[in-house]
Amino acid sequence: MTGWTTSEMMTVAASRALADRATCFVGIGKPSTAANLARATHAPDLVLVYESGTIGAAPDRLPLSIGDGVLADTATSVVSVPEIFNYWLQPGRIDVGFLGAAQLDRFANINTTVIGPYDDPRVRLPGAGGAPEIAASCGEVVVVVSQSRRTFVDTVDFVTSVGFGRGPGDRERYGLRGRGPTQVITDLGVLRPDPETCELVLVAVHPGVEVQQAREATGWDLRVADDLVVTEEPTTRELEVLRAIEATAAPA
Amino acid sequence: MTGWTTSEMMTVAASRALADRATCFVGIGKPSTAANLARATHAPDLVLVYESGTIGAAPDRLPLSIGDGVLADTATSVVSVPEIFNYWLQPGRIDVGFLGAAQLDRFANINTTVIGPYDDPRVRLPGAGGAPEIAASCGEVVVVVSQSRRTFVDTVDFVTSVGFGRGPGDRERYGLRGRGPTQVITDLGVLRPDPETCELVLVAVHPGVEVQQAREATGWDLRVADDLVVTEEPTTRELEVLRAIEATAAPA
Amino acid sequence: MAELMSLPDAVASLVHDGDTVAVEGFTHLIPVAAGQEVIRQGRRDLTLVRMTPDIVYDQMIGAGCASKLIFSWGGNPGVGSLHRFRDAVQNSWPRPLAIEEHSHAGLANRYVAGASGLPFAVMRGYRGTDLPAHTDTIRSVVCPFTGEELTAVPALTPDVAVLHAQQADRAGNVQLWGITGVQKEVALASARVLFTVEEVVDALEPRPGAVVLPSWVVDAVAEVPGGAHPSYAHGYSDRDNDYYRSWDAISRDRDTFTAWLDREVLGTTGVTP
Amino acid sequence: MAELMSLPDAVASLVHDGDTVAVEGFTHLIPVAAGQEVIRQGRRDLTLVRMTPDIVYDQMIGAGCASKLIFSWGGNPGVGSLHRFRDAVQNSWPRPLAIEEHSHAGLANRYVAGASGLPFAVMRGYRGTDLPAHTDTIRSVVCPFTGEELTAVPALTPDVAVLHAQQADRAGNVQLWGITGVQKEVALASARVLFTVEEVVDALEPRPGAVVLPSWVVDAVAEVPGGAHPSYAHGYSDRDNDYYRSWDAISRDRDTFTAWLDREVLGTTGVTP
Repeated sequence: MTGWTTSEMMTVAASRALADRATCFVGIGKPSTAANLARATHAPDLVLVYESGTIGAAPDRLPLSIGDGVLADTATSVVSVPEIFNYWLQPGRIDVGFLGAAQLDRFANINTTVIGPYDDPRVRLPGAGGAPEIAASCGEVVVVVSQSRRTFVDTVDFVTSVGFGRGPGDRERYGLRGRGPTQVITDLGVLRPDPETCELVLVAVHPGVEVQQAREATGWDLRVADDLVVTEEPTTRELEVLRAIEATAAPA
Repeated sequence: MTGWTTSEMMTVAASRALADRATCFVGIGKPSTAANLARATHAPDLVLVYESGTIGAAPDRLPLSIGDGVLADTATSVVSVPEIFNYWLQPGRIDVGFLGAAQLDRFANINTTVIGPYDDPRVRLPGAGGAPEIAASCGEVVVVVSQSRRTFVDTVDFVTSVGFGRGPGDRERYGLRGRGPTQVITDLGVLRPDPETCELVLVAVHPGVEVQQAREATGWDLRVADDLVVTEEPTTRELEVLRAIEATAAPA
Repeated sequence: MAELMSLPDAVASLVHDGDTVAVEGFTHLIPVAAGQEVIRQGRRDLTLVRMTPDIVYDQMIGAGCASKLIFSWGGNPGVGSLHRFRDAVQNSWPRPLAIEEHSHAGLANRYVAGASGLPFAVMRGYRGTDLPAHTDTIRSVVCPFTGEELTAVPALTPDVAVLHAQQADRAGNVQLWGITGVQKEVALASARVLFTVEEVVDALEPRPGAVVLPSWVVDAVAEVPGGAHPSYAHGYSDRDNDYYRSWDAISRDRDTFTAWLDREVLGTTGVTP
Repeated sequence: MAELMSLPDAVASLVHDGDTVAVEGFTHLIPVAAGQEVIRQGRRDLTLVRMTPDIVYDQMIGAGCASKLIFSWGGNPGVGSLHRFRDAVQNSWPRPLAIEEHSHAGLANRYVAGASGLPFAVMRGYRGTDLPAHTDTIRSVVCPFTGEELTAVPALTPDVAVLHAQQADRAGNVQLWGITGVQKEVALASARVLFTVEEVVDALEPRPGAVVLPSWVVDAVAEVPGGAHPSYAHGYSDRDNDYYRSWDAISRDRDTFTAWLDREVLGTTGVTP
């Protein structure tokens, strides 16, 4: 099917990263849209966990905030914020964490804190939120972020959430028990960490995207997998469901 | 009024130790009877907290266990057992802790663990339960126990819950933030710690009790206050209410 | 995802010789039927963990299932002693029973640490008592900010939690209410989780004060109406205080206990007709 | 025991210049009306604590109430930046704002330690990030049993908690439900507790998922219907997402913000006729 946007392609690709029956710690925005798309298509028993304390939320419309009332109304269980972090995230019960990024580096470290020096920031960003512990404790992390030289930098200005630190062995050294980022899904394609070096490698481009575009949108010398594939384009059903979901979030 | 038992006198005296509006951490048995008597007489706004997690329970009959359903049905709030200890008892929010004892010594240390050596006990008792932290963290502790040489010993075989340790300064040394035992109420009278030495001193005898009886029922050389008083005997109302309360606990 | 199965199948698949087993329930919702099924299946060398060893552990200890007990209060609530527990500790009958003794606050915090994926918990407790001298799972830790010395207890992570609740739905989500005790912490601290429930329902209706554990943190659910007797299930049954009183006589003597065990546990299937 | 009083009286009696104030509510039940009353009363040099500084703190910071902010995520949820917060951090307007930055897990655990009467909390977090280099309230602690190194954060014990709930009864017992966030921990960690509520009722009817705080841990209750707007009160109002969007334009520019402040806050009594 044709007639889809790169943003839609990114969301669809992200939703495909979620297996059925998995438990997923969901941030608001694209991750939430992708998770709800997955639940409405190939993963009906996907368990959505939001940091507001809602476990097994099954919203019938797209939540507009992490603490949207629809999450509490439809959840299997609603717990306090300390409990969601201490009893549910910290022990490694959650399979997949979905994160965004303002800056991302070649080792998939994430910055959502500041652009420029911390004490004299060029841009002050919102900060950590739940991300550092999601990145540390989920079984794996999927990063969803638009690709550009501004975002994909050689070294992040501030490590808010650890991907692979400075390379192999760092996660173990820090005692981080999750496997870390396994996929970075962008509007251009998909990157995965090299099992040897932990450096992000382009493993897929979305239909119509040239490798050169991805290289130009990356602030380091981007490696490309020998077996680079082209992402399967969104199916009619995926697009219909996605658009229906997004319509529910339209401004009142 | 006449015609009351020493056990009733003890319970009435214990109930009088509870001020209205106080918060009271209640154990089952005599403490619970006394606390409910206080609530039914001079302290209608006494807040009863049970270690089962019930805060502000207002049972209409005597609970038969620490986890009696009537406590949950009538409580302002029911919380988990970890929460009752960590959020409610530990910070020192509870004014009065009510404790019993199998052995009690001159410094009001309590043993509910073993009689004889720990590794080869003559009698294995139930153990600590909530007592060590009640004794440590409540604003003050009231001990309710029948007085005999078997129970009132010079030194307890095992310190399950700290009264004043080996004397002045020990509570501070151990970082115990409550004031410790302020009264020991028995079937013979009332003992209070000497402000200087922390040793228990007989300050009151119940009507009809001779000081000599109290001395004979004590395993150390019991000091008697110069201004020893005689406990005011139970009023008709106290006895009527107490008997009505105890009737509700009669075996089915 | 929790599987709905019979109690014998659930115990057979989740409880093994040598396991550390937490049969919990704070006065309320004590899984006595499940404990008796463990006896019936002849499990041995169990390390039993429970804040308030109560009739259920008196029975399991007397039946010889346990080699160690981790606990904080071992009595027959409102009645007196647990005679089988005392006989095991004082006379090693039917076999020696090692004990590891804590306070309620300490044991509750050990479950909290286990549920939280932490190796230990910090608390104010035990200081000045004789417990640390006899229990090596009580140590101290210094606050890195104030320098204050506090008490540390290690996480408890049982091999299997055995718990009772009022309801489960057909997907295996479990709901319990009333006095909820340490049930959530024990379930989340344990490697495997077995729930007996009063009733399996089509849908769990939300209740004030309820704890709901999602199916994906539970392994097995067995429908056992009355499975908490002589303790109770809030909204389903009352505590059988006469039974607790009568247990004193049954358990006081080894022969009467053994006769009771043969007649009431080993001689039955546990499945009420 | 909580006293029922007007919002101006409650703020005047409980919130003082220089206080550490936690105005909490995780997306839900944010006490915006109370925050605006603090602005109206001209409080200064406050250390503001909040996991998610949101419009309420953008307003208080822009109005010059704060000299320090302790937080874990400072944005306009679903919209973008908090412009007054950014202007204060980047340009010290209207005055310099010191910041102490944590993660959600870290700040939540700091409240837990405060509520528990402990000087610190233990957690897994921050390791490998740049946060410890800039936040000196993040340290490490070693497990006395395993030797494992973990993260420690100090207790947060605000001078006053400012919170919103759906209901209080006339005795001052407070009930909130829906997403309960860190409300209980903040109330129990703070020296003084101010609640605004949607409604004062004769009796609190038990609700699924509700948190009930007894009157004796609350100082003041003020009935302020709609007091959480533009956030929401589950069962009473919906989140005003348009307001959050419109805040972006109002707050982006100092003059439009100042005009808004004069017109909507300083120029009103806050008491809706």
